[in-house]
Amino acid sequence: MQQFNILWLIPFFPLMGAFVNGAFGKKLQRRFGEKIINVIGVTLPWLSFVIAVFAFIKLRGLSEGEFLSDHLWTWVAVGQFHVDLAFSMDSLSAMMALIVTFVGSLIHVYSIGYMHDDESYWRFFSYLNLFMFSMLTLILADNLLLMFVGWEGVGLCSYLLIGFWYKDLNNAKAGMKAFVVNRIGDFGFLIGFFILFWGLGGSWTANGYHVAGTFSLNFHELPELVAGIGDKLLWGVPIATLVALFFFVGATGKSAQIPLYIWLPDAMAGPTPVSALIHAATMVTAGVYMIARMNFLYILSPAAMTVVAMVGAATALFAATIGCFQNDIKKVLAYSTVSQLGYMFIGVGVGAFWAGSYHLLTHAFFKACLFLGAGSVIMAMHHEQDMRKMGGLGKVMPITRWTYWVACVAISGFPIAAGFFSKDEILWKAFDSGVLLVPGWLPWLLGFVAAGLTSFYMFRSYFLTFTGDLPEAHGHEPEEQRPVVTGVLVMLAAGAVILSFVGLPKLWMGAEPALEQFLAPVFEAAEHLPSAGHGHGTEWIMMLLSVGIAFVGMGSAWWLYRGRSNPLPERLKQRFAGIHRVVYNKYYVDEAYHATAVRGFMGTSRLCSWFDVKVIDGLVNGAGTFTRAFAWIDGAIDKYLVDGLVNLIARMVRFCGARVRRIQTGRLPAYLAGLVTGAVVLVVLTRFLMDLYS
Amino acid sequence: MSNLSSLGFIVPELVLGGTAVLLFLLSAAAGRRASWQKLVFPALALSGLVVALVILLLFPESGVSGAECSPGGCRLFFGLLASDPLSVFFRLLCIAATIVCVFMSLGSPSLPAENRGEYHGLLLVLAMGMCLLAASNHLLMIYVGLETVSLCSYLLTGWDQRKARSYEAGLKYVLFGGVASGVMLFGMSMLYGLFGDLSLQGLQQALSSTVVLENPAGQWAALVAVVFVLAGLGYKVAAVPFHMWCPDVYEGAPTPFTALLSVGPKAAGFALMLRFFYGIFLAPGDSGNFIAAASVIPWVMIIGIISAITMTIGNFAAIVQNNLKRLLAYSSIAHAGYVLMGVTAGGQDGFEAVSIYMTVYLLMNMGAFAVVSAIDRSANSEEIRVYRGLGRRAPLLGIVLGLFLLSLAGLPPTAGFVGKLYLFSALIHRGGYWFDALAVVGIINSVISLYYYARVLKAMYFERDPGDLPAVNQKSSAAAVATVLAVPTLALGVFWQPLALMARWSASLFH
Amino acid sequence: MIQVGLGHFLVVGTLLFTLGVVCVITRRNAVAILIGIELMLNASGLNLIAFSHYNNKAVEGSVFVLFVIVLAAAEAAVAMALILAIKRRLRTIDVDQTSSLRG
Amino acid sequence: MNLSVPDLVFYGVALITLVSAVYAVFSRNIIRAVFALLGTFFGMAVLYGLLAADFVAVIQVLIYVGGILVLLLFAVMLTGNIETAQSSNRSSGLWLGAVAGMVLLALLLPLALKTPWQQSGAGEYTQTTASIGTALLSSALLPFEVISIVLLGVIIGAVVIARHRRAADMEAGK
Amino acid sequence: MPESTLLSWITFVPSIGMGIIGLFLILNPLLKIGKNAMDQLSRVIAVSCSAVSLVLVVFLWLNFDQDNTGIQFVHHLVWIRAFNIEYFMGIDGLSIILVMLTGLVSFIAIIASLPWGISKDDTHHFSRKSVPGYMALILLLESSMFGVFCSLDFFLFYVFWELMLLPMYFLIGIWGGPRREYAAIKFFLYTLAGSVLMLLGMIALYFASNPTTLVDGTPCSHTFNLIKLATENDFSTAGTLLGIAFPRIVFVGLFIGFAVKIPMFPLHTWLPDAHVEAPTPVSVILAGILLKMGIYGILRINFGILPGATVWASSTMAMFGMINIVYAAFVCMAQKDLKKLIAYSSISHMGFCLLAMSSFTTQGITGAVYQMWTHGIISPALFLIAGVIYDRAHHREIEGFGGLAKQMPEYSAMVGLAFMASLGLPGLCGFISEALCFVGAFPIFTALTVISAFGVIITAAYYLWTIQRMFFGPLNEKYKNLLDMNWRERLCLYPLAALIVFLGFYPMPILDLINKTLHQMIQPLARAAGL
Repeated sequence: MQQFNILWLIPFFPLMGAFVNGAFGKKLQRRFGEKIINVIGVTLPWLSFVIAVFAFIKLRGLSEGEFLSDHLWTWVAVGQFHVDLAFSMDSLSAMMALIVTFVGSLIHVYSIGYMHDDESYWRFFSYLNLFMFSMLTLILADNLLLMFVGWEGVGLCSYLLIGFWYKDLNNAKAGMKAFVVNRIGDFGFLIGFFILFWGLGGSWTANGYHVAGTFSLNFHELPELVAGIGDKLLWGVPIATLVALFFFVGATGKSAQIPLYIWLPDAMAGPTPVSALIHAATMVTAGVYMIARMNFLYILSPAAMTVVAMVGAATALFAATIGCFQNDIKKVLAYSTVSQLGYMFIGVGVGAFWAGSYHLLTHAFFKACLFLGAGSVIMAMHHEQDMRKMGGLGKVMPITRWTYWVACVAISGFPIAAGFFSKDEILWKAFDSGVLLVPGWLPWLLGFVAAGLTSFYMFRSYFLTFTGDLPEAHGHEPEEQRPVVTGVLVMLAAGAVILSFVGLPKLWMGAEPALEQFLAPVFEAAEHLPSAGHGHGTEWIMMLLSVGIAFVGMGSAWWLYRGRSNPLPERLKQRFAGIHRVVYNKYYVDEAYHATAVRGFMGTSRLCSWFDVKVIDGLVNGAGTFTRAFAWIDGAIDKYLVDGLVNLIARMVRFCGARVRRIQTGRLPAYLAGLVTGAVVLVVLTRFLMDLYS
Repeated sequence: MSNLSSLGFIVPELVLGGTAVLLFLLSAAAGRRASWQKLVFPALALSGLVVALVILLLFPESGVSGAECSPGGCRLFFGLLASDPLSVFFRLLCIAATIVCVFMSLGSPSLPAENRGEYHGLLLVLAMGMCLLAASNHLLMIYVGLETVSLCSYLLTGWDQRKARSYEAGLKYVLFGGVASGVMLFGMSMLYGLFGDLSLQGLQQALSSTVVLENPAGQWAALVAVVFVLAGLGYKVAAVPFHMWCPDVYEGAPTPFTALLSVGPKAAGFALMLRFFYGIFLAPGDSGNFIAAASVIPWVMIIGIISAITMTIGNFAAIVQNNLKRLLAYSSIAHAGYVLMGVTAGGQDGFEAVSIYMTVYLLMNMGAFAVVSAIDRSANSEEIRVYRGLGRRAPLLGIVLGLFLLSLAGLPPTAGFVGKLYLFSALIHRGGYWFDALAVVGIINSVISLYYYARVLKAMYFERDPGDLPAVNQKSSAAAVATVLAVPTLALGVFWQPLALMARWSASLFH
Repeated sequence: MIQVGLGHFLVVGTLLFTLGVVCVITRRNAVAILIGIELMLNASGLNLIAFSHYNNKAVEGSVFVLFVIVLAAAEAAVAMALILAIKRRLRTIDVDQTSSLRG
Repeated sequence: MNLSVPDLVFYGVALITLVSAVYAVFSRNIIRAVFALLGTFFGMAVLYGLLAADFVAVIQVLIYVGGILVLLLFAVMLTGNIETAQSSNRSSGLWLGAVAGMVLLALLLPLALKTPWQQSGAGEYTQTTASIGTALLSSALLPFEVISIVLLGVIIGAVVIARHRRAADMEAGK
Repeated sequence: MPESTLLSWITFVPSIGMGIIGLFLILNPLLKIGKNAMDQLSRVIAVSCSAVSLVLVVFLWLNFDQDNTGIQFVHHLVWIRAFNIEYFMGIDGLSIILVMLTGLVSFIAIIASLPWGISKDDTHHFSRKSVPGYMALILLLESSMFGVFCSLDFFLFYVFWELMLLPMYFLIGIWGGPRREYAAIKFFLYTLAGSVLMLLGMIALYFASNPTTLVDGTPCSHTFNLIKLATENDFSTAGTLLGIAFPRIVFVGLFIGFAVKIPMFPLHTWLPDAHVEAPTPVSVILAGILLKMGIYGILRINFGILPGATVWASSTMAMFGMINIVYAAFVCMAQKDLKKLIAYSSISHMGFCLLAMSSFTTQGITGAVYQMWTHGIISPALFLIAGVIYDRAHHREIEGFGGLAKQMPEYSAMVGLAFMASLGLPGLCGFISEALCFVGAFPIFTALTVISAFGVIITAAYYLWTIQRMFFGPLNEKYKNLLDMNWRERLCLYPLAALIVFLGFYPMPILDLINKTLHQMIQPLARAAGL
């Protein structure tokens, strides 16, 4: 472990930016205009990129398995529960940090153009910086709890940014949806966290929990501790599996996998740079990163790995099918993101952690590129997002067009761009894996089909947007965007191509890909996973197959949508109207959720509050119980059910009081009768009790 | 002890009686509307009371020292009276209560301006009667004492000539009292027949030796006799089911006298109750155990039941009252129930508890009635609605009444809480299922009671001043009395060590 | 030889007492109630005297009864005064109608 | 069975006492009730006599007949005419009274007969006046003195209340 | 134990202030001070007195030895010898943070009671209504709260505990909202019903305690001294009461007494009413401090004196804690009144304490205590926030607003921060305590903890939904000229906000204060529980 005392600056710079812009941005913007906001909001992320690069170089200089660490202070220390506020950087987090700082900073730059003339420009950059801070905390945290800070922080920021234009209530709702769904995931994360913590330091037996062992949450102590977690059980399930699955719940929430993916498409309500940064490049990959980070845990539990891989594969295919039928360009990209994330989960699920991470890396570039391209298109179309109303933009905005094309090529998996190598590595590893409880070809098949669909819908969007003739009825002609925008597009597109070289397969080069070597120390626990042992021949065939399916997809898109002239799609739509409607409406999943979860949830809450007012207060209200019975009959519940202890007194006691008072008639003979009978009754009663208790 | 040698112990009573006679003579001599009466008679009565009080305070030990005294105390007048710490303590209480009443009576419109001499004379006779009652140790003396107290009370209840309800109250009181004493007398006669003795000591010896109680009829007879006697005592302390005179009489009687009535005779009654039951049933010696007869005549159980019923009925009835005076009447019934808890618990703790509770009860209850009287003088009504906005209109009276009510409800740091603390402690220390259960009943009741006390607080502070209410004179004698009583009510709540010591001494009979 | 014994007198006393009680419970006229009270007192007195006589307690009972009688007289006087007063006020001594104090 | 004279006297007198008491209790007419009481009181006096309490017997006659009874009569006369007296004798609640009476009898009568009362032979018939006098000046001195004061106070108080007439009438007048 | 009168000063300085105000009121006929001058005067007195207390508290904090697990700053005299009652003030790590909290929150509450920024014509506003009485009562309240946390003699504790009812009753009843009388009496009756049970329990403990000596060495048959009750007595052998094992019945009695204050389901229904009707500063104190007394009492007395019974009852307590969390959270969803929502969220958050402390793990109990502290600074912020909007819009119907974020950005940001803190967002202090609570409770009550953790989702849902309904969407035209926060409100809110953030990242200053004491405290419990 190597001290590196400026590591904390990486998250700190954006935090400072967020604070300054957030606290004073409004006045600053009013005084000095957007320039000053840029100076703060855009420069600082670049600064942390610079630091990240330094750190990266320093890290390369270190020997195998070493990592950088920066301990700030003891955060929480209660008994065995000791957590430091400390950052550390190993190869995995270095990669992530570089992605986030670089792509993030680029998108900041892009935003200068995109958010131009927005009245709360300052707020946007403050949020964006805050997001950078949270994301970097998530990445650089050296323990689970601190990671969770970033984990929820990014959720908060995505909430804020999705609802950035809160005047439209739908945006706000989308933001809330995102946060709550994420919270469900976080719930899983927390539970996994608890089980892991106590599972390490002790064990549950028939007669309670017993401490035996050492507690830790530090990523660099966990591997060997977890390895020793052995066959401890909780609720009759191996702890490793339990933890792995709960963490995966968290991952599905954050990374939009089935069943929690529903928030991501709605999240497109946010400004496009946000979609690019948060909902494509970085935040949504946090789940993948977390599982990669916890690889030593997952390899202990084939069951968990199977679940991860299969959920990933299913999501990949499922989202891809939806993507084929969307007309909103951002929706297409959104579902493609979900689908691509599915690939990453296949990767980490089958134990190819480096491949998953590699796809994460490449995806960050080409998907950011796609989103930003879409963004520039949307700007050109004056915030029109429906592809059916586009077309022919290729002529007027060449840069956007070609960058978009490159990105499409990359994502569809043509051997010239990074996307191919990452995706193909994943598919091959899936096919070849021997750890799953299901045959490896199953996830492969799903992924394979999804790959075809991917290239189909990506090129569909490309053709619909850029080919054909310009539609009429525009205020003025759409034109190419400012260089801050196009420049960013170019850099990202370039990245999407260049990054191939860190992942050229062993099959070609004969040596492990550079990235794999770089990440090896992090994944050493996963090195010796069993494989199905297929030969190189098979691998070649697989590679060709996936190239082929990519061509099929692109070809069909070309055939159907090139120049927007082919009437076939419409006819097909008529022909298979039923299927189309179902898929177009995303299989009605949202509606299903609303009908079940949301409805039930609100119902419960209403029930509880009714219970609170009527029953608890009502029960205290002694007479209430009876009156309620009647009240139900004549349907005037509220008339009778007043809440409160006061009404207990007022009802029950006043009732008795009135009775007692009635005795006091004011008529003396009654009193005298009372006196005498009272005496006699006392005698008899006493005698009775005596016999009773003797 | 012979009559002559006994005289020394009852100097206070002699002073009271003498002053009373003097008052009667003077008022007979004085012209009916002579203006000087207004001051002279109260002054005279007051001096008599104060002298009596001082004598008691100066020579409290005169009860327990002296040649022919057992460690427990002295039997005076051939055993008619007992002079012991218990009697001394309660005689002090009774005289103090009367003093407060005399002060409250100054200028009270509910008392006719004339006949002040007779009024104060009767008050003094009443005081004397209460003292004797508290000390009486013999069925004859008990009867005479009770009648003395009752007769004076009947007259003073009917003293307010403005309101017919005063006469009505008096009439009800006299007839009810007559029946009650008749029943008690019958019970006494049966006791006499069963055990052939009239003095408590004689009864106790007879009870512990006699064979009468082995016969079922004898058991029944003894039970009936005890319950009938209890009827007389219960009527004095207004315990259910002998309480029904209480609300009407309290409401009808002139407020200053109601204040006295709600405290003095009660105190005497409780003293008598303690003396009667523990005098009869407590085995000789310091063992603190009861004699075998107590198992045949389960008076502890009887009183426990009465206590529970009394506090419950008192509170429930008080909830629905709209007249503060009547509300206080019912609350005083409830408080009788609380004190009966102490009687039930018995022993050192029980006696201490009763003594302490009656003391604080004197302060807070008479204080509350003093405020009622003060308001009555201006508003000429005791309805709760004339108390609306009192906190603003008469801050002093408002705060003082609030204090008394909270004390009656038993909230710290007021004297009332101390009283309750001792009562519950006595029960719990006594232990045993039924005693704990009784304590729980008491606890519940004290919560319920808060509700109606809080109603008054609400009227005073939360409700707006309707504006049509007459201004309150905060300088009336009653207001002064209330203010003065408020001080110890609070002080004793914060530091009651002296009171505790006195109470312990008063219970020393049962060391 | 006299056969009449303690029991006989007690029976008379008991009957008188009961009559008194019935009287005070049933009669509405204040004076009548007073009559009932007197009966009860007399019954008790008879008991006392009987007991002290058959228990050979010279005059104990007699003395007690003397006080009872005297106090009964005093009580009757007080009652009379109040009855007169209330009669003047309410024009009735029917205790059913003198019930303004209630509740 | 041979009844001695005292027995006959007892039974006779007891009968008179009870009958007149019953009449006093249940009579519709308050005046008659009061007069009936005369019989009871005299009967009581005789019974006292039979119990060797001659002094008490005399006092009974003096105070009850001469005092209380007269008071009662005055009261009845002063408090209006016979009608009100009659009308004020409704027997509503009689059933309650009956029940109470029955219960009370059922409770007390057996006791009166079955209970083993303390009996150490009847005392002999002597002049009690002297010994009562001694008692009143020795063992019963205190109550004796006390009730003297009480009586004083009570009489005065009663007079005062009775004297309220003027003020009362002034109010009642309007 | 070195003697020190510091605690007595802290406790009684406010009541001295009350005395001064009262003195002025009594002497006013002579002094002839005008109404406004009188109001100003009493405000000045109140602020300065509670400021003095606050300063003394800081001094206390600086001189507190956090490595000493014993009682510190002891002030120990014999009070009522006849009943073996002592005047025994002292603090340990458990009480000091609550004393600090009391000082801080009371001060803020008094600042929040100033009319500064309330328009002159708003004469019905509580800050203008019979001010001297208000200030006197709030000072009395502060005194009694300090007293509860400082007193180590059960009787003294009980007196302070009850003393607190009165000012609260009047503050709600006189200065409260439309249904104030109802709310006040409800609060009064519930709390009294609880505390009388406590009284019985106290007496029972007293008479079951062993003979010992008073502070001046005189022997006494029984004792109220909480420390001695805990250390020198074992009640597990004390026979039965009402047919139930002594420690258990006493535990239940005391527990119910405290549970009303927490408040624990189903004894909680007084809280929403009290909060809705109470004026803002009173809500602040009620939520910030009064609710803590329940937990404090259970920890100090039930846990300390009756470990056996505590273990016996632990799972039930945990169950109720879980119900509190989830149930109250659900109820929150359905609330329409902002203040009522916050009130229910308080109930939910106190559930964390209940759940966590009944696990007897170090983390659990520490979490519970730290949760008291965090909730003690978050909930005042929340209620202040509710007050801010109520002062402007004169209603709190969540549905009635909308789009306020545009109109009152600073306020919205503050609300956001407070809500996020309350829903346990990492990086804010709420998270630390909740995490500790869950971590501590988990190994013992796995299932319950999982269910409770589910409540966190609901919490997020209702807070976000509230934000959305109040602040997002188009601005409600009615409110297009609402003003943003004024300086009084900033003065109250910013310190709390700063604390919320600071303690989120650096909670150790507080944790260090309590760690040692609590670790000491749970030893007997852990032993009894066989952990």
